[in-house]
Amino acid sequence: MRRETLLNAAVLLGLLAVPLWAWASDEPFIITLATKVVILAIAGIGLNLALGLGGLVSLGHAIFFGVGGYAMGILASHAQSYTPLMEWPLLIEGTKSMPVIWLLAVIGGACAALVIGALSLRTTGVYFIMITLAFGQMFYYFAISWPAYGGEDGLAIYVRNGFPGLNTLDPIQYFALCFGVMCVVLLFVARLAGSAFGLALSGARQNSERVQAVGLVPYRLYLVAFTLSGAITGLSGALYADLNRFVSPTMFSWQTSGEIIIFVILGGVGRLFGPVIGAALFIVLEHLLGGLSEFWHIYLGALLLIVVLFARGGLIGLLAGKEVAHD
Amino acid sequence: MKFRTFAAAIGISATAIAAQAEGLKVGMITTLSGGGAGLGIDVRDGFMLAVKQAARDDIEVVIEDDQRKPDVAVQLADKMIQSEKVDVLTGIIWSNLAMAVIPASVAQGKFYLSPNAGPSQLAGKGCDPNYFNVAWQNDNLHEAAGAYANSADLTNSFILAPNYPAGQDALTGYKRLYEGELAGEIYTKLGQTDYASEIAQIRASGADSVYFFLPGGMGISFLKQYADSGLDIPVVGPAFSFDQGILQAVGEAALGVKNTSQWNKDIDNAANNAFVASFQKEYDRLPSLYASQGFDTANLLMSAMDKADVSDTEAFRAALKEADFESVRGDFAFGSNNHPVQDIYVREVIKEGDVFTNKIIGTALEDHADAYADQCNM
Amino acid sequence: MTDPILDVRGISKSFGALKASNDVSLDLRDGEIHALIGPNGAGKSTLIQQIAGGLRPDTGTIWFDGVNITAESTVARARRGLGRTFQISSLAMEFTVLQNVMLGALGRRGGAFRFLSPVMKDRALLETAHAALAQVGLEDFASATTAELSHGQRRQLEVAVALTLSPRVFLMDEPMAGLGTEGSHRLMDFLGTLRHRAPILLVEHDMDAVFYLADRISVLVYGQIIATGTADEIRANREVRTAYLGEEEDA
Amino acid sequence: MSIILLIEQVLNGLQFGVMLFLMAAGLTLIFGVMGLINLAHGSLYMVGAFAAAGTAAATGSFVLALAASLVAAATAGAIVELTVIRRLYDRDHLDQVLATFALILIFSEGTRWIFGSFPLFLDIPEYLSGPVTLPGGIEYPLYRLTIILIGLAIAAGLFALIAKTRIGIQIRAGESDREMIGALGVNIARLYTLIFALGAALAGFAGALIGAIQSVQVGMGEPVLILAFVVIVIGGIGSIKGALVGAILVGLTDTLGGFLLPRLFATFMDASAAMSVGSALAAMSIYILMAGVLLVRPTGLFGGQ
Repeated sequence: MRRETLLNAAVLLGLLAVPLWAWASDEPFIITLATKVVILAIAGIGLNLALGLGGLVSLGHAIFFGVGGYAMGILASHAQSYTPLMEWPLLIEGTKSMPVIWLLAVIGGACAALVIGALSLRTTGVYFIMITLAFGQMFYYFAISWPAYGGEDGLAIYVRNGFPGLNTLDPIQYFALCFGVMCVVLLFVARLAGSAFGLALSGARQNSERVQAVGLVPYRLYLVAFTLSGAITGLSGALYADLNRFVSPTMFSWQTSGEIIIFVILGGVGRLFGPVIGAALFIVLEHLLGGLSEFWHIYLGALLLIVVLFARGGLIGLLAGKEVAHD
Repeated sequence: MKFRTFAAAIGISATAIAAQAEGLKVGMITTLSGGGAGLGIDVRDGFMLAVKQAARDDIEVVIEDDQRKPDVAVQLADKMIQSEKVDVLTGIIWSNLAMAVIPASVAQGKFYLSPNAGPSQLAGKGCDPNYFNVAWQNDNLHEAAGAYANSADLTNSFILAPNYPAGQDALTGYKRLYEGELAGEIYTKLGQTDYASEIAQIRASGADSVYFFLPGGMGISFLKQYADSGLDIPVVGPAFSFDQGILQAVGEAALGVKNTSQWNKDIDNAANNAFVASFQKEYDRLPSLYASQGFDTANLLMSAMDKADVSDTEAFRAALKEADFESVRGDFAFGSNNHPVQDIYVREVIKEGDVFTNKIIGTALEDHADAYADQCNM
Repeated sequence: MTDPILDVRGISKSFGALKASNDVSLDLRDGEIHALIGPNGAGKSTLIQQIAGGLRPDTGTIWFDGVNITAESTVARARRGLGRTFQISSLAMEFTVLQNVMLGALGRRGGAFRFLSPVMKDRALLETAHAALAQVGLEDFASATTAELSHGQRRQLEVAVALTLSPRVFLMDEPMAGLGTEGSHRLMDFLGTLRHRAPILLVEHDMDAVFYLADRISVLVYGQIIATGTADEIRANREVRTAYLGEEEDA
Repeated sequence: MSIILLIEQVLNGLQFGVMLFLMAAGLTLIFGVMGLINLAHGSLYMVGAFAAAGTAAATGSFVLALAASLVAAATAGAIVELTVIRRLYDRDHLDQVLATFALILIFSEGTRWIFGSFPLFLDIPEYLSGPVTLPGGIEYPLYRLTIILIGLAIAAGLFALIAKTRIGIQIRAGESDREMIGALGVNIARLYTLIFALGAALAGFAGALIGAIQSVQVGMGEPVLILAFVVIVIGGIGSIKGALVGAILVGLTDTLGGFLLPRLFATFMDASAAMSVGSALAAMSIYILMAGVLLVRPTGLFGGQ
């Protein structure tokens, strides 16, 4: 077995073991933190599909995170107040069922990514980074000043939404649910990376001219990747909103986009488990450094700088060595 | 797992904490880093000053920084409740963070004492017996400004606030008691720093007064630019833009501006005189509105601890509701919805030596409660 | 005589005042190697780009197998069977050799929108890919990373990728560039046999290779074709000698 | 709505645009010559404002404060270039974005550590305060008028620098062909440090000028930074002319959008709703403008291919 595979297995086991230990020793907050790691990891896995595999540096992934969050917030708030979402042309009720919310979050994230991607992918390089940032700002300002769903105050949902057969209010059960979702997403992305689509997308990232010369259209590959990426990040947004039982426009902010990129980089770009390790590292740092000093952002910045300048493969790169081309 | 405890930092020895068995544990979630950290630091310092002065060994305070992010605040609340097992939560500065944290916390049977934010939802339909607001309902200072405008014969106000819920509430609050006409009403972009366009519109509107709610840096920018525009229409604002923490940054531009506040350092009572002196001695700066609110919150809490044990929820709640403590703002009582009934003053910005500060010039509203109490069923 | 498979008719392309292509016509027939030579800056790259689809001519038409493809994109031309190799190796460097060839096979199949089945276990694609590698003699390097290949091997790989597309025409932009003598000779032998699979339009600086391989040669100077003919005809052409070969010798 | 009010708003838009240009010019130069995206440019703006506020408090002189902002920002820029930025030139954009994002964190919290969490004071000098009356009876603040003039003068200076001087030739050469300037015998490393320091000085100067009418506080740079990026993307990255046109366009769109949109909506909606919808749309207007420009011209108005 390769070192990276071993490392990945160790990460998964660790991510399971910590909350189980916390559960046994009655430290529910540790479970909450672990759940946060898992959910942010899903967001990162979504971004990594576009960024790592497709080379699309999107500074607008907070959009899809927020769209997923608001899908949850809007549906659940209507269910909470027993008012229908829409009465005409057809009656749509709110819901507190996670599967339905997830479905809508995925569809919402995908649709937003499809439209934004279709427009943004006409540009490349810095322009692409900036246009995705601009779309993010549009969503952010819209969410702040749109009074129907709380504006800047956001929306609070008093009770976590339900999943058939589980008590989602119990931290360990909600953790297990999110962990399960993450595994499914990981499996999906792993299959995707090894598929015909994955090969073509990765080829397009490395050399778009080459891909065109064999008769494939990079734009379409990128667009599909961006859409799938948005769908996954949308799903994570819904989970995150349910973790906090709260959504707000900060989910749309450009800092959120920046943080999702940071997870991916800290862990290792293009590595399947990069975002998982990155998210775990970020949360641990936030709590360790946050405990050391009010000015912990300085240390975070310094660490990020060191990783970017000197450890280009991220943590996985350090631990598992250079990426091996896989057949 | 405990990441940090500030108890040690304020001089209570670790052994004292270990010794107390029946004590009370407070979780303070407030903004200590990033934008707006000044407010959280003041609340924390005011609160801890009261705790230190009381020198009691049955109170432990855990402080965490929410970075002004609602999702972080929610997670910290989870941590406080689940891991730290605190009895009382406090500290939140911003309304949007309060809305994210308070309903869920009181639903889990914890007490919440608000040292700053007072969103209208929690004063009305969303009120809760375990939620006490020690500062004000958000509309209060704006209502007072409206009342002041009436008494000062201002009849044509131009009003502006950022386009977000607290801003919309602010203008609604002003209009609630204000009886004159509106020369204009503008919602600006949240975080906007240039108000040239708005000032031009004020100039063109023929208003006889300006009321603005622009917290933090927005207010500083507005006031400096307004002063430079040559407009001499009187400006009125809530205390937030004229508080000790930011007044020095506004400088001359604020001089003479009227603002409404439920507290000022020159309120003459024993508690306040002692507070102002001891705060200056401890931290080497003048206390702010936020520091006074933090100080009152701690004293309210400790007054209830003297009467009841927190494990007896009913009794502790009743003890809190009595508000039997020496408030630095003088008379203080809770209304039916656990929000303050208090006097709100009009202050004027003056210069004392090199320092810009406020002095009280009148009372805008006496024993003022809030407009949402009727909607609260409890 | 059969109709030419690739037929460039009177194309012109200007950048501002510079006429990079000036009424250029040339064709390519089955079974031949047609070399395009010319001094630096004569407009060879511009011409190749117009044929491949990267640039659009201002006037004139390009015909492929009897169809006017002047307005078609690079991708569409590739699908028709225009197999291109690049002047500077244009491969996915992080991929293995096999993956690069698989990419070509994927293009040949048309459409990469299969999301879940592992592509590297697709028998049909693997067969095409391995066959192409075998033809260029790279089968032993299938699992090597592309970045590790030597210059000459990358050239071979370029050709292999082009082969997976079963092209009707090869468009080769300086395949000998950067190869040593031995590598050049090996590639020359290979190209000599390749012309029977599909004709080659060859842009090349290496005159030995050109005169050894080409059935016909066209000479491009200042955007214009000044002569087309067999190697002997070109050698004998006075205009070419003065305008091009002479210059080359001076330089 | 009177014509005078409209003219005043156009002046406001112009003043805002000119300020954005000072930020954007440095960004676009740095990108054009070195190919670097510098998110930390906003931090240099902040450094300039803090240096000016500190100097003004110590000496009471506004001119000295402005000089201090130039020196401090240029120094900070040069230090950052020498220690961090030069390792990023041959990296991809992603690395640049992250490393300079890290610099923002370090700069912001570092400044807060040194100066505290409360805003600092910096005011307009006596001789520039108050309004002047322009032809047509428009009362306009003298300071803002001064900013417009200073900004335009700097713009003219920059154009002259690039068109006429030796450094300008090197900069232009660097934009078209990085290897060529090496071949010309120019010390590239020194040229890069110089350009970076120049961009930093412009940003710091803008910070000081604006600090006098806004609040000098930690985090003041980021909103301006995002706007400056919008500007250079609209104008075409690398083009000084594009930066100027883009800056004026963004300044006018933002100011006039916030002013006119609510009025536009008020013609067919009730006043309060129009205010809220109009200002929401106004907040998004420049981003809509940018997306629109990029859709029509994917490399901006004056960007090369």
